Amino acid sequence: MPNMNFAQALNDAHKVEMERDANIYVAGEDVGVYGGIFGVTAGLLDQFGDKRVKDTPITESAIVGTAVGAATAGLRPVIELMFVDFIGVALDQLYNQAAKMKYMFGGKAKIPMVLRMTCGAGIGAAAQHSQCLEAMFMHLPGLKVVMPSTPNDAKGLLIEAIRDDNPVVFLEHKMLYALEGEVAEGDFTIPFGQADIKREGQDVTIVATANMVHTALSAAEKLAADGISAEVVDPRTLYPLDEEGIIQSVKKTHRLVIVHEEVKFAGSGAEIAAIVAEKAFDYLDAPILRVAAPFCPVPFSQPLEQAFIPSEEEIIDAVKKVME
Amino acid sequence: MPNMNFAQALNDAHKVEMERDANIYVAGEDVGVYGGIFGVTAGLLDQFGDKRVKDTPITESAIVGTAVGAATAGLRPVIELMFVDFIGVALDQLYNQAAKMKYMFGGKAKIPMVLRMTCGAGIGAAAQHSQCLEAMFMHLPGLKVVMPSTPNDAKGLLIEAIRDDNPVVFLEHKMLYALEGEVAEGDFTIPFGQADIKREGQDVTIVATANMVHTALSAAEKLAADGISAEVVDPRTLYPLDEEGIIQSVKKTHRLVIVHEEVKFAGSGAEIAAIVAEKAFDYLDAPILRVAAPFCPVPFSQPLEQAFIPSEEEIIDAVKKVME
Amino acid sequence: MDLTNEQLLDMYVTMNKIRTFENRVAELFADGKIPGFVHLYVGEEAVATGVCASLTDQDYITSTHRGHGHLIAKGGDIKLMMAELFGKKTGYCKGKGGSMHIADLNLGIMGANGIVGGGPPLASGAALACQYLGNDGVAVCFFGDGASNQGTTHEAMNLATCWKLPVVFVNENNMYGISSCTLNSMCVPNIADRAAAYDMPGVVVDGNDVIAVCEAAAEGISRARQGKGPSLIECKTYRHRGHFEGDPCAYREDSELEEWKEKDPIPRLEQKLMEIELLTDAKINEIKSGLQKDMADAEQFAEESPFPDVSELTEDVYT
Amino acid sequence: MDLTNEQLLDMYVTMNKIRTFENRVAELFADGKIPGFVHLYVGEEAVATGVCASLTDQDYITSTHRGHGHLIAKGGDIKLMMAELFGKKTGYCKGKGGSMHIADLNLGIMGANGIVGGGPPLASGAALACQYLGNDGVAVCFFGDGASNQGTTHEAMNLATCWKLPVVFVNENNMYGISSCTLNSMCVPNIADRAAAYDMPGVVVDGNDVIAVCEAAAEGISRARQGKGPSLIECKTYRHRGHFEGDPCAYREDSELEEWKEKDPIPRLEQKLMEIELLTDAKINEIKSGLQKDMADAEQFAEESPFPDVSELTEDVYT
Ligand SMILES: Cc1ncc(C[n+]2csc(CCOP(=O)(O)OP(=O)(O)O)c2C)c(N)n1
Ligand SMILES: Cc1ncc(C[n+]2csc(CCOP(=O)(O)OP(=O)(O)O)c2C)c(N)n1
Ligand SMILES: [Mg+2]
Ligand SMILES: [Mg+2]
Repeated sequence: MPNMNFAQALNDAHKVEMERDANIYVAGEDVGVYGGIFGVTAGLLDQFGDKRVKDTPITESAIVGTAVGAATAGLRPVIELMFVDFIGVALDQLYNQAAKMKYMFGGKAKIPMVLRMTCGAGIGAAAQHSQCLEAMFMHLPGLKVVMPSTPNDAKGLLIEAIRDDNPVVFLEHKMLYALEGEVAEGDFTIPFGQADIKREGQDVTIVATANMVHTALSAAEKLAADGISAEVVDPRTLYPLDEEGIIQSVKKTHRLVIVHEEVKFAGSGAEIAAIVAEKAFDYLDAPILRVAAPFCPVPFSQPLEQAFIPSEEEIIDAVKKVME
Repeated sequence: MPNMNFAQALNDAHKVEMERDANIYVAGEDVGVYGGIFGVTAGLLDQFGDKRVKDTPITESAIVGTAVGAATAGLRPVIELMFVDFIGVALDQLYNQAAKMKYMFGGKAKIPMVLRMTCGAGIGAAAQHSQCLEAMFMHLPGLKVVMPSTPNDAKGLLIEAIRDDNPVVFLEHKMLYALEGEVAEGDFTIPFGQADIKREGQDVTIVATANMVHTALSAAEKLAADGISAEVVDPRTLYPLDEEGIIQSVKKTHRLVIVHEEVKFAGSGAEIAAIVAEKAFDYLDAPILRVAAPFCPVPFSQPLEQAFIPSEEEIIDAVKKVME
Repeated sequence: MDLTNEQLLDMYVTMNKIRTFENRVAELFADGKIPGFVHLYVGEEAVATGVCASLTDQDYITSTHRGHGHLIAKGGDIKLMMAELFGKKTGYCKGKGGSMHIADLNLGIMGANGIVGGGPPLASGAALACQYLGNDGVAVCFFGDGASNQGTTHEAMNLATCWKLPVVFVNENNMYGISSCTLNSMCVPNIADRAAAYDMPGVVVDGNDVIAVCEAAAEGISRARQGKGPSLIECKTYRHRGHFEGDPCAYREDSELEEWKEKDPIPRLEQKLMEIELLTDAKINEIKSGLQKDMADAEQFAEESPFPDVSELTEDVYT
Repeated sequence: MDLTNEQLLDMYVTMNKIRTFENRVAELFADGKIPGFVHLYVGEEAVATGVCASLTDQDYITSTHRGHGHLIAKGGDIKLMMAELFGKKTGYCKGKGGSMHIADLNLGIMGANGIVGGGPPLASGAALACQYLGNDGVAVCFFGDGASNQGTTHEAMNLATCWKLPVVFVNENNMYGISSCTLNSMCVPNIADRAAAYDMPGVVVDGNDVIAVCEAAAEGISRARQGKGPSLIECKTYRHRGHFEGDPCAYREDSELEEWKEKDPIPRLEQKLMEIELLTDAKINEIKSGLQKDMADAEQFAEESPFPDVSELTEDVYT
């Protein structure tokens, strides 16, 4: 398997799919000549031309809404919205139109579209360019929500997303773009709703998403040195969520720590905690802890931003607490 | 205390505050001549004139954004956005501007504004006019989120909201507008972050919001007949959330059922469950159950809509399950 | 533009069909048979009828909350519509959508829409699909005077010109967005004047003159079909009924309504067709009683159809 | 409009101050002293300078992601700005905002903004407050060519005309929104042409001629102050640097940049002021070395200031 970084893996997924299906088009601000602000769509314009790779004006409601209309009328749009933070100017077209049309129309519509957005803190981009908002999307019936953590997952899940006949929100943590890893060649998919056990363990389950998977993995290394065996579970898709996979792990370890970069309050981890508190309550030997961002916007200043992002130490502390 | 309905109580709150403070203005679609689609702003235009009661074009981003700008520059806008479902066309001005400005500016801004919106199913208004979206607002640092269940709470909380120097999202369940009740006269406030025990009980805590408070109360009546004593706790504000109040109740009853009309998955109840699963874990004698809407848009057809809304029976079933 | 006798008669029948449907819906709403929000098209029939006369089933429309007229003009089946308004399983959306969400993708009807300004981006998207697939289709976006102030409308129009999309934006200027009069919600006399902001043609037509609407629309549609890009047609019209059923209409004068009733598009066409002897009293009676019968059938179908089963609640969310 | 010698010199100094600041920021960014996204105003100095010349501290501005020039022209303190760019506790926002979120409400600076099109509704709101409070203030909204396609801009302009708000919309048309050229993102030659969609005056000025900008802005601002409502001024200009620092600018020709450098607003004013003997080589040197010194002070202040303490992370979210 070739080695590539997360951005290249996503780029590869676009190419594989666009070569396969002529009805896929890519659109967004600066996806063409610029190749995407983070380089994900680099080279697509040259390879596929401007009919299929469309630079847009700065007009997110129209970009998303046009994709919804085009998808309903037979195309398969793959849209880059740049920063997830910008969803506020385009949310209606996503949640009241794309997500609900099929249902409102009694099942008669098919809206195959992917909305790619970058999320997360770490580059000093401040409050309006650093959010994680996955909980918001999870709560909206009609959407699927994908959040990969490795180059290989990114590629397999993006191809799956493009082939899905429902609107898919695809969240790419910006600190992952440069992450290298082995990536399966050519055409392959990873099914939605299958959590991946990124590390096996016996004593505690750590459910982590996106960039936090890696922080959790290094915390798990350190914990191993202290004799604590942590299992790191990456849901990969937040809707559909692999409830069964998470519950199985908790039934084995009897302890749960949830880690995400989103603000803790009403974040994605709340749902995971609530599911486990309902369905695996009798297996739990300790309170469920969440390690997540504090309740504030993302600060600019580097020491503050670093303090905002959940750390290895916080995960280790939480695990030790549930092990008491 | 005079008797009035929920809409009248809100109307009264507007009047009390507008008489007190000349810098309060009311704006929104059809708030003036029409008096608000649900009658909440009736009579305000006549009493206060069109400088202070402003009908707007259909242009929600500008309505909200103008309020943010005006609040920052010294006014106290009270905005009616009609249906909470419309937030999708105006979210950016709420969450990236109003909610974050104070923080981004290092504490130097004050944005005293109230954004009133109606929510909830029950009148056949279908998928784009019936949502409950409180979890979305809870997750956004910088906002306060209010959700009253009685006329008196509505009035006291709205006055508190108008006097608050932060942006407040004020959610009014449309099935409550006609609900009658005693309402304190004149000027009074209910502090944010204080849950109200709407019914005392010993065996199980039911945390419920908005319209569901009443469904929970009638379920509690029926349960009493079966010898089960349910305590019904109404958080009234979802941010700040009275964690302590909820935890105290659970420490007494050892059982928790959460009820809301929002979709269950990643809804407001998930956060409440997660808090209790962390902070009152050792007091819990049973899994935490949530009674909430299923994972679909709100359907139009009356039998489906009624099935969508959590019912007394579902609450009774959940309580009986945790009592087993 | 020379309209054939058949086309003229078709338009007459369509307008009457819409009127009959809407009047009956008003009664059924008052009787409590139809729940929710119902926004009627009475008085505005010439717009949908005149525009859709130049569309085929390959073409798309996006509609609004006030959608019944658009649906009927585009060929929608009143039985399925009525069943949907009743919330029945046999309705267009299996009862899940109701008045504000009826769609028929086989007829290119991309749905009524409960969000003001929700349609324009969708119409541009449908037009993009037509352009991309090279199938000669066009999209028509119906939107209100109120909707023209929404940001989405601006964005969709700008994108449509940038990409030269085959879309026609048809503004139904009935002077009000609920209680908000255009005199207070915009400072330009004509919404068509806004076309210049995108360098697309913008024309104003008498929206109560179905022939004028038809001619203007035919030009915009043929322009779009020829790959010449979008255009904007503003149809000045008026709604006879309240914003929704139950609206007391305190915000407008009775005299204004009376003036507009004088300009009712249906008698206007009727008179014209009687003058050229395409219509006679007998023919009119025949048409109207035919429509009454169809309406009764639709109502009976709706009435007798079952409600959806509660087990269907969570179906149709995903494919 | 007769500008006094003092005013002309002030504008010359302000433009140089912005240029000096931006050039130094570019270096500091390259050196890794300033993190995040940094969008520089080099080449566009005449716009902010010419506009703000007619504003007082009572007046408001809303800025953009490319905000340093607006802040400096409106009287912002470069020490506090530089400290903010460094993420220091002594910065304008205690380090919490960074380049894209600097504000100084005492000077009426309602903040840079990371959201394209975020500012126009805020500016209308500030103008509403001025109108409501009857305090004679006005608001100026700076926005880019790219932002003019955003729905929020359309909505804010429409509302501003409906309510006759004292606001001036100043478009900085630098021909690009990141890589997207106006030739592809809109079909009208001038953004000012869009003013007609709201029935407000719209004018085009040479954005690299600070005197022309100043005259046009003074007219719009005085119009607003007199209660005559909003207007739109389009300033044609160009950014010399990339969209943000680090942008390779592959989307534009070097020759285009060279052409625009010929029209650099600073030498243009300089030459004019030398012709009328307001400036001499000696005076220019004095001004520039003064600015260099101020800049060095600002940098030193930023450099020596402490970072915020981690305990401050969750402060300032609520009052
Ligand atoms: C985004 C949004 N804002 C507000 C509403 C409430 N609303 C429904 S219809 C309507 C008036 C629409 O006016 P117009 O576009 O002129 O259409 P008309 O009703 O006159 O046909 C309003 C404000 C809505 N449905 N969606
Ligand atoms: C809503 C939103 N969309 C996209 C972006 C990303 N973005 C930042 S600046 C920019 C270009 C803005 O162009 P213009 O308005 O012309 O201003 P300029 O950069 O030329 O000064 C874009 C697309 C953003 N910050 N916000
Ligand atoms: Mg209208
Ligand atoms: Mg630009």
